[in-house]
Amino acid sequence: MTVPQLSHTEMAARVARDIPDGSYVNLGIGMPTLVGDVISAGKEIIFHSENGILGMGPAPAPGEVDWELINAGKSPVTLVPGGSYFHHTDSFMMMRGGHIDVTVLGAFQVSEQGDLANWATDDAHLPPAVGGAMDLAVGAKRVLVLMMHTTPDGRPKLLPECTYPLTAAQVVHRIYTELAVIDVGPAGFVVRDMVAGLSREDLQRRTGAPLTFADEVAVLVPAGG
Amino acid sequence: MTVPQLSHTEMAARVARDIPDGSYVNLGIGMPTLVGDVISAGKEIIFHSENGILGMGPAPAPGEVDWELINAGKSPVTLVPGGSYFHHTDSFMMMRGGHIDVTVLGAFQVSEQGDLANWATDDAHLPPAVGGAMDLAVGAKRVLVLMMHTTPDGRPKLLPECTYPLTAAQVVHRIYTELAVIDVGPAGFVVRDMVAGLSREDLQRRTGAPLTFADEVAVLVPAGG
Amino acid sequence: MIDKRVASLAEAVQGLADGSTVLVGGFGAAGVPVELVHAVLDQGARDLTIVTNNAGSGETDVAALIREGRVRKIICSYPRSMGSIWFEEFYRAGTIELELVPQGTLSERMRAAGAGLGGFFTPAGADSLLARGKEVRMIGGRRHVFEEPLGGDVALVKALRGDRWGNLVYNKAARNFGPTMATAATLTVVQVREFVELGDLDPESVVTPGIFVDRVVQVEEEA
Amino acid sequence: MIDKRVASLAEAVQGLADGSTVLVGGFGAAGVPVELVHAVLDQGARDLTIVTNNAGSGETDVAALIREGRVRKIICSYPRSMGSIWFEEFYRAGTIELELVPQGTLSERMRAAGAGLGGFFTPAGADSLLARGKEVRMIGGRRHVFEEPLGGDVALVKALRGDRWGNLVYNKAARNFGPTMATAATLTVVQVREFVELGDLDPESVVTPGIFVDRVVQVEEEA
Repeated sequence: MTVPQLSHTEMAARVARDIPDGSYVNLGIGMPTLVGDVISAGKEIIFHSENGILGMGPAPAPGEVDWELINAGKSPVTLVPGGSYFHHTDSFMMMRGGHIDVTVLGAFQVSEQGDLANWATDDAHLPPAVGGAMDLAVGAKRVLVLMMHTTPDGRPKLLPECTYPLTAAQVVHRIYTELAVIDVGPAGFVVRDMVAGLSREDLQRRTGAPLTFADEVAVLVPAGG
Repeated sequence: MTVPQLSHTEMAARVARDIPDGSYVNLGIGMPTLVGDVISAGKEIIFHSENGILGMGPAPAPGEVDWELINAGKSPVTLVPGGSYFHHTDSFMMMRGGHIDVTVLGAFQVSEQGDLANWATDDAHLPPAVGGAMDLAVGAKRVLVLMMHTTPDGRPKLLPECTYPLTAAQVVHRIYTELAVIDVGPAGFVVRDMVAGLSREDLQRRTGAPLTFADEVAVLVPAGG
Repeated sequence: MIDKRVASLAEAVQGLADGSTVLVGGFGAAGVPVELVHAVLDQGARDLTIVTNNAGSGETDVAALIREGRVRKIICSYPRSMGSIWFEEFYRAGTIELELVPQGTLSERMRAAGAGLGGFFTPAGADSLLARGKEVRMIGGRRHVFEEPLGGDVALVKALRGDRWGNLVYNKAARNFGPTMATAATLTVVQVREFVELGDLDPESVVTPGIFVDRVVQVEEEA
Repeated sequence: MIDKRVASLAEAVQGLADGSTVLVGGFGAAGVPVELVHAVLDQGARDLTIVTNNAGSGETDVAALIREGRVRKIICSYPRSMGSIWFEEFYRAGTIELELVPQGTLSERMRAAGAGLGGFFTPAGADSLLARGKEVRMIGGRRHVFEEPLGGDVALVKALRGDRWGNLVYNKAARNFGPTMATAATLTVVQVREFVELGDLDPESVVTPGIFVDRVVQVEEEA
């Protein structure tokens, strides 16, 4: 069954709407990077990159690439006026020390307590790798997760407990998927937005833990729908 | 009885002789500051100041004082070419982290184990004050003490145990006084230099712990003698 | 749009609550945000804990706060500066509390707060009276004392130049505690000699990135 | 007279002993001291422990050291870089040991070594498998894990410009781990693109003061 769903860009735009003007923001590798491209023109957002950049700008024009100015995903970026460079230890002071207002991270699983699993699966074939996720997850003032609602083979990623190794416990504030926007609160998962044409039962079926619904659930309308 | 003795400048010059070319040196407040003035012209020594200066130069000419360029004793200084400024936390990384080759400190007392007491006496009238002495004492590669051999009223400052509160235990390598140069080793105080005209018994009488003497004790000749 | 510049010293210290912990930059006279401290004097907050290297001098800055009975406790490494009178007077009278901290530990404890760390072991002071009542542990054959992070409600910092994002550069040895204190407080307030346009500061040479700064006020000084 | 400049890459890595711990700067390809790592390859030291963020890529730098069987253990946060082959191959064969450390903890542990601290408590990773076997403590209502200092026998760092005292400035995001690694090793070796005269670097903008540097070698690069 095909369900209505947001595109990756629409998902990123929905995240971007929740980022207040003037925020210091760190975007994780992968889909979260898209959020940087869809910030509304009226907002001044300062992007942080773990490798020592504050005021990171968009990708450079072809031919103007400097491989000593890259983001956490190792892609070339630029610096905006007012930006600055610093070393890794100072950069992680910002991340772990509560100075980043918002981080947007990908995830394998999120539990209804806000536990985050986004660094290791149970695949023993790959060597483990962690990067900066653990520092960001414990340190950012607000941790937003941007991910697909289920795994490619349809298993739920929102769960009563994470089965994959934890990145950090009780840190996620809000989850954005192609189907819904879900808060993580004392009472577990609370749906705030849902994609048009999806029933509450459909959404629950794709979710591994019980959902409650906000008094007014906003409707997300995909461009295609 | 008047005993032959070195002047403060001669004491400082004796310390300076022991500082190798190319050393990074931190001079404590008071008499140790004199060492900076008597380094031989052939040596390039880099002076560190706890308040964030490396490559500290001599006092400025009158009229060229910048009160935002001062040393640990709050006196105006200058910066030599190749010098740099940094913040306090980085400055104390240098001190505590073993990056300073030599520190020259004043002291109230030194024990034969190399314990240093240089921050508090038993005078309860004054509020206590510690500054950067504890970080320097534990962190510098070589801790030299420059002080008078006894208190103004003749009590010994070189002791079996310090009676004043410790700055740090087992840190002092060598002591320079107006009467002698004394190493602190596994066997306690070992006299390396003595001022001309002073007998070993005279020196021992002014010292609170047993002295041993190096195979060849060098003679210190005061300008006045 | 981000604009951390405020128009007056009064606005810069607005909202400072009684009982706050205030980090005050400076070493000797260099880097002391004198005008900001005097603005706190005017603002009226009481029962303050002041974290600073020295305890002020003469009748200005932290000494004036002490004189006016506004300081409950001082956390510092060296309260007896040249020309310091008021700290000594209140200390002898038993009306001010003193927590003495080795200078490197003072700076490192503030850094730990700014860096989100839960504390650290240092050899500095581990053999001394200042380790009394604290956890001491042998590490690598040497005594270390456990020191806790030390954050502030407010940091008052003096810098040379700043822009509307709060990026800062300092002047010479007036830098001292400023960059660390800026990271360690909930509200970081900075007085600068000069406002500059965004982009005027070299990105390689910014000392305090604006992320650590909340308010910037210009206080001109004679050169 | 102090002159830390050396004339060749071979001289820069001279004396590196078998079994050494080597800190290697860089994040992705930015700031990796490729020529110094290749000089270690030529120099011949074996049984190395390499501390670095990634595990090299393709056939160059740390990947080449691994390929040649010279690396006993790697301490890093993210060994699986794009284009990394050799680490994976040796890891699957069980012929290289991996100590995985969260990136901020990796950097902070090296800083602790450089700063003469005995270790610290961090919340990063405290809820994770990476805290297994380590001391965990509740601080301020939150789990923290105790992390030990991580120093090196040698640090290999890449900078932009350096002078004969070893003062350094870096280029953009190639700064990354360099300044911290420089503080954390017994012998710090730096490759710079350009030697400059003493006094040419602005004292307000020196990133690594020369006190942390032992040898500097010039490796020119195309712009």
